[in-house]
Amino acid sequence: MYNDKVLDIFANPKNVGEIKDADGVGTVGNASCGDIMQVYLKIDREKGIITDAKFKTFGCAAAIASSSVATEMVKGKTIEEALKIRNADVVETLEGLPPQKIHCSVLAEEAIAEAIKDYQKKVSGK
Amino acid sequence: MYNDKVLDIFANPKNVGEIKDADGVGTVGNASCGDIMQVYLKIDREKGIITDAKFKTFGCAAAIASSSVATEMVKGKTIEEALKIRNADVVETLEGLPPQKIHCSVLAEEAIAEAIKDYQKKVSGK
Amino acid sequence: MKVYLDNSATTAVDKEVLDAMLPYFCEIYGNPSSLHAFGRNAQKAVDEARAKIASILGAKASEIYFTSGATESNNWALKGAIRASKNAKKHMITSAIEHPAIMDTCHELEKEGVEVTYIKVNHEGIVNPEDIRAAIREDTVLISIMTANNEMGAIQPIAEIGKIARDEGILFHTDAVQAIESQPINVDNMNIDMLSLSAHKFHGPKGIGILYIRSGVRLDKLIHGGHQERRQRAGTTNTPLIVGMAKALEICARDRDRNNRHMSELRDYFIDRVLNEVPYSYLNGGREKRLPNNVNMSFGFIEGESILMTLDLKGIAVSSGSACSSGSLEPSHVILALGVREELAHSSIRFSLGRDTTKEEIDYTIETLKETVDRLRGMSPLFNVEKGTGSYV
Amino acid sequence: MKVYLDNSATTAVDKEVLDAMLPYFCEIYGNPSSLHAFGRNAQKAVDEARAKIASILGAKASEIYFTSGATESNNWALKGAIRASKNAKKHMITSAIEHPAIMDTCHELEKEGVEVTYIKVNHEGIVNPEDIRAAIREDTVLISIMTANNEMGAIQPIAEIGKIARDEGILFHTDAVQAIESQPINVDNMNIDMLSLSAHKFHGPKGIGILYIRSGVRLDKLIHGGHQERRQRAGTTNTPLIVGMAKALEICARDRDRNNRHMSELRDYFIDRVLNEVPYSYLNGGREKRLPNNVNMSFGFIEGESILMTLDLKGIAVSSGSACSSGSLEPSHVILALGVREELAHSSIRFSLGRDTTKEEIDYTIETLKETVDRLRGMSPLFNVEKGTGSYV
Ligand SMILES: Cc1ncc(COP(=O)(O)O)c(C=O)c1O
Ligand SMILES: Cc1ncc(COP(=O)(O)O)c(C=O)c1O
Repeated sequence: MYNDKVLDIFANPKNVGEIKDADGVGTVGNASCGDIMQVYLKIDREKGIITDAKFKTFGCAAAIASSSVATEMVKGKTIEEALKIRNADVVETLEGLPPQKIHCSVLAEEAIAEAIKDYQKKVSGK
Repeated sequence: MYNDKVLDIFANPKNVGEIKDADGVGTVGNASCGDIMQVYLKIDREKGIITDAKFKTFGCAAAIASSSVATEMVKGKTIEEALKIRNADVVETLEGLPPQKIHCSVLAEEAIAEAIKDYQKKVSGK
Repeated sequence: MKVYLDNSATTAVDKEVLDAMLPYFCEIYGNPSSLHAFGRNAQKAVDEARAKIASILGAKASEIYFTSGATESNNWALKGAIRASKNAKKHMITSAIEHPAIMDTCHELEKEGVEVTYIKVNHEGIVNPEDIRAAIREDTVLISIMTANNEMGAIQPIAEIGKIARDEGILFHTDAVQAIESQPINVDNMNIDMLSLSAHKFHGPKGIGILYIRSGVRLDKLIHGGHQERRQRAGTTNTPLIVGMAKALEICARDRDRNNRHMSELRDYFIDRVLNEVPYSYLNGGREKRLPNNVNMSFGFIEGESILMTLDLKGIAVSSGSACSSGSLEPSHVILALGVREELAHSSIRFSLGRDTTKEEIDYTIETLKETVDRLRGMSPLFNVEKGTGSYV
Repeated sequence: MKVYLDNSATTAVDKEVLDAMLPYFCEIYGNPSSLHAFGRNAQKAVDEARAKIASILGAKASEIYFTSGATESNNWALKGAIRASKNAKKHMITSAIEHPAIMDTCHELEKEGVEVTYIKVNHEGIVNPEDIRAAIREDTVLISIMTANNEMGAIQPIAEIGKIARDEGILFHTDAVQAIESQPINVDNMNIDMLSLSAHKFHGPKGIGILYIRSGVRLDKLIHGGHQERRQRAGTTNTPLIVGMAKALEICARDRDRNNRHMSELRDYFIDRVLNEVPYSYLNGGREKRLPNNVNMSFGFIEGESILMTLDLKGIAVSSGSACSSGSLEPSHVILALGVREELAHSSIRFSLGRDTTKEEIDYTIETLKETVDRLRGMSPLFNVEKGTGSYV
């Protein structure tokens, strides 16, 4: 079902963990559906650049691989650039996902967006 | 489908042929149904005993084997005894026939009966 | 001498095919639906097999569905297409010479209220495409015509029929079981929407077949359950047999031309000699548009099964269109459909050659056949041995 | 190390079984329906296989029908019995934990207007026969309850259910696919009217199964065509696979006691160690009335498919009841039916042992499982590694 790239990233995911003093945290999904994705972002407020990203994920191999890819993608990007990342980009980096797993890449897109929203809320003083 | 006994008798049938001056001839079945059985009997009029029997058959292996067995059975029998031969006796001697082939043994019983009827008609003057 | 001339009934598995299958019984035995490596390795073999089969038929891999054989494929195609149709009244068209897997399925559909038109064939066993065009009605859902007949080898004008079906927007299914070994098939060029195959008819294993379903065609399922075969046919995926079938099809496509030349030469030699040397012998079906491996002849005044059984005593395996062989009352509906009279239909024998059949085997068969015919005519009440003539009373 | 703990998905073909099949691919390849010696030799093998299978199940040979596998058998049993019934309204009873081959077929029958009652199970996964008795109605045609469950191995009180069905004059079918390897079955003693098996679940080949049909029980056909299987199931008879299935069943019956002792010992050792050594681990299903080869456990705060895939990285093959493994949205209906909460159903893993599984393999699996659980909890937003505790928010 999974291609070798997905299996490989699942076996060696990057950016696993939390950022204690994260500037933005986004959590999507829920346990009863079998997927929770939590993304932590460290953002340079001056430049609006994402300097670090980590994740914690409860979910399948595709969810974990998508989390790894998405957090890897956003690093070094501006917020605007990061918001332009689509799930299709995640799928492309993974060299494809089985149809029923596409939703995992969507979760990754959403988790990033949620984390940025969280950051923006904080910045705008809430 | 056929047991070895049937195959063996089909391979080496007894009493194949005609009796030119037969005392009784019986023909049953028809070509469009795939079976014709013709039985020739030679009968000792004094003793009412069947002294010879032959057959010609257009039909399947079961029809030919049944013809062989039935003609063999009637030899040396009185007419009364011959009329008591049932298709089940033929099947028994053949050590069984497939269900859809039972009708071949019935044809043999009928051919014998027809040949005897033919004889009796002749004897009764007609 | 053992001579197997019943290749239309089934064929021996090719050694190469067996070798291809072997690793998948005891080594790469995982369930292809499983996510782990044991499963993935099996799935890979299945994917490759599917792709190979698809490319040989000019189809997409996603259009190939594995079944337990052509009987199931035919059932699925017909019942699936008819039951999926939303028509209030449903009509389908088939031929008078289809295999029981089509015929019996049609009879079942008739019980469910479907109307079925059975197109007649000419004396060579060929369907006229214009007859099909003429039979099309408002409510016609499906046309199913076999690519070539299993009893007398008549090759049907499938491409023309496919064209008519496409023009009229009607689904077209073909049972290509007997054709595939010798006839190249391209589902696109021939406008085929569904196509049935059984591996054991082309030196693959028994118990595996395919139904090709053109993408976009919706069929009701025949077998419900798990999510195999894109959720259309449930049941654990049969890795070894699928691999074997793909290998068999590959070999058959690869060697087709050579095998066809070889078999048609033997076939023609066989027919010519028998017609010449055996009195009251008749070829059933035409000589043109005939499968290269099919010889079907009737022998007057003797019955087919007893010919078959006598040849069998000499090691020769053939089949017969006699009622006596099938356990039914009527002789072969296919031979009758040619206009052959019942008596001669009862006397028909099919010799189906294989790619490994030799001239020596054919010569032995002809000699044995002549003895056999003589032996049985000697027993027949319809034949006068002295005069050498016969008559049906 | 390679450890195959997915024997409930499929098993490796036994070497003895493969050897038994081999002659029937390339040598004794005739079609068993053919009258000639090539056919008769094949038919003889099929007859012997049928008789052997029948005697192991306490059935008559004429009650054994060969199919392409249990999925087809289940479809045939349910659709065949329901469609053959003359009742104006039709009702059937099954359990909430059946295999998709039953479940999906029931859903199809519901579309056709049949009412289906799905009997719940207790937290150990067992159907209460009294619940079945209570569900019986005037128009109940059929009861179908699996002999043992494929996911968590619960063994059902089949003999009691059979008795109830017999007393009420209702047909009783059981899917014995998972049970047959370890549970001796006698169709008479257990009042079974129909029973489904798939050979590949007991070290036989894929693509062959049986439906036992008690003589006198009338089913509509599922697959129409030729006259094979006493005219009830069309399609060329699959000699090699039938021979293989009979051999596999013979071996399984012969070695059953020894294998059961071996597997249940390993199973208990496995469960005990994991419950002790892995925090937040839970056994799904009861410990009594459990197949000797089944271990099904949930591991809190991590998802099943990722456990499966991590074990796979270490060469261990298992399956999971997570939605993520099946491509559906809901986790296993079987694990949910035990009353397990959805989060934990998503975390369930089935380890299905085989008769050749070793203690060494189990030890390796336990150690690897512990690492795996730690790794995934380290990634889980629901688990606090420092504290070693988790919670579902
Ligand atoms: C033309 C044709 N269609 C269908 C079938 C059925 O194939 P199977 O018995 O492999 O299902 C056969 C062979 O028996 C056949 O010759
Ligand atoms: C309980 C049960 N029933 C039916 C089946 C279906 O068997 P098959 O896929 O061989 O048709 C399976 C296995 O998948 C099973 O575990």
